[in-house]
Amino acid sequence: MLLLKIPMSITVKFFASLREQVGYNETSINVIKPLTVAEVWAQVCDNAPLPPHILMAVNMEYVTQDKSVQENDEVAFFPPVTGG
Amino acid sequence: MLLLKIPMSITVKFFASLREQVGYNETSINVIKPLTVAEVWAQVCDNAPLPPHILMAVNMEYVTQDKSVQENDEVAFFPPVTGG
Amino acid sequence: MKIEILSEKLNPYECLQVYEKTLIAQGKWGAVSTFVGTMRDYNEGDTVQSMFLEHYQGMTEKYLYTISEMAKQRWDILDTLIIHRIGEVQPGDTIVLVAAWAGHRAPAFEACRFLIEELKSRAPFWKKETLNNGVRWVENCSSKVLCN
Amino acid sequence: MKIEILSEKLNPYECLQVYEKTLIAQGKWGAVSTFVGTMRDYNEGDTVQSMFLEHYQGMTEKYLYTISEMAKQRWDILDTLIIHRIGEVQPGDTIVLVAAWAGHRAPAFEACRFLIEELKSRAPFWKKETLNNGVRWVENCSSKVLCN
Repeated sequence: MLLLKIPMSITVKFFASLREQVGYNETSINVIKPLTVAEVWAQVCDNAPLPPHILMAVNMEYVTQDKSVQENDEVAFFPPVTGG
Repeated sequence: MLLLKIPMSITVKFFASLREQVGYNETSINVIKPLTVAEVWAQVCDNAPLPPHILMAVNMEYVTQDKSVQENDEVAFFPPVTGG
Repeated sequence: MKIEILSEKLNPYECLQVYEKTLIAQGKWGAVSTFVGTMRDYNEGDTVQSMFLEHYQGMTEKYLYTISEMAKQRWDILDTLIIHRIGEVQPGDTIVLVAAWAGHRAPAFEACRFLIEELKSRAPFWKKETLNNGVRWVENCSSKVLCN
Repeated sequence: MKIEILSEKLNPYECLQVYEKTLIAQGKWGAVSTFVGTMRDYNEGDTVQSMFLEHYQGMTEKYLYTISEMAKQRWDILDTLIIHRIGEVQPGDTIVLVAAWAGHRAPAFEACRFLIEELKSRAPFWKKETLNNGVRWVENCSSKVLCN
């Protein structure tokens, strides 16, 4: 039996020094199977390793790199925060 | 040989509920020998015992009841403080 | 460093604005911790209509200077401010304002907390409350606990 | 409870005055602990001319609401306020204001300290400093210590 795979759209955001390193603040990717946050990073950043202190969020909640990402999710990567 | 005893003047102050109980806020006593703070209390208050939680100061510094009082000292008695 | 005993209404936020302008260390502090104590309209289960604040003039100022100096010696702070009301106060009125300026937040918080704790436990102020059915002197719970 | 992200100059003491007037619990609180974070003109030994504050719109507000709710659950407090600057700031400018209102001083102090510690460690804001000879992103010392 043939499975028709409908691609899922995922938004990926970068902030602060990471945004400057990546060169843009937002992109969108289409994937045909669920990915973890680490796999989203790898796909967007040409398989570069995850920077050591990087923080990750899915739909504006902190997550770890093994969190799985769903259709229409917003994934964000950013350096340690320095507010206040 | 006869010693001429010159009386020392001591100011005694009361505050808050203690002032109301004693009935006045300030008095002056003359004594011919050095007294402790407890003895000042006894002399001014007709030998009544020191109330249990009373605070004492000499020249605006906290002291204990065995502190000795000198000429022109200001002795104060007051209840536990309730500022702030 | 400033210590003030005030017999008029105290607006803590105006006092802070005015005092900050006089600080010479503009741009040097990164953290200010402040505490404002306000008169509640209730105490120990009773409605309080108003309150009278008595103090020991001279000793109060001396004691507040002493604890301000202690705070400056103990923590890396730039300045402190203490203002305390005396006389008749109404519910909602500010009773006390304490502030500590520092380069960083930890010494600011700790010095501010130290000042209000020392003020509450030892500065010679006394509160007399007017209730619906009479007056009473406020008692210091902690002194009861410590001494009984 | 109020959370605000502000791109204009922030006067913390005016904000406190205005906000206190809106509190329904007039006469009910006895204690307010506030913290004001201000931009210093130096950092890590260098003179700082100005600073740019970036944030993650949406996530920042969500996170600040979460910690405000946590504070209300953990301490006996009446209300909280957090205002944080974004955009271009100059030395002496207020970066953050945090306040907690309570019946008594201990929960007010503890909730205020909790809010600023949580904000500093997890709220998605980033500072970029303009020095005399270039720009640099501020690094979080505690994350270096924790992660290295």
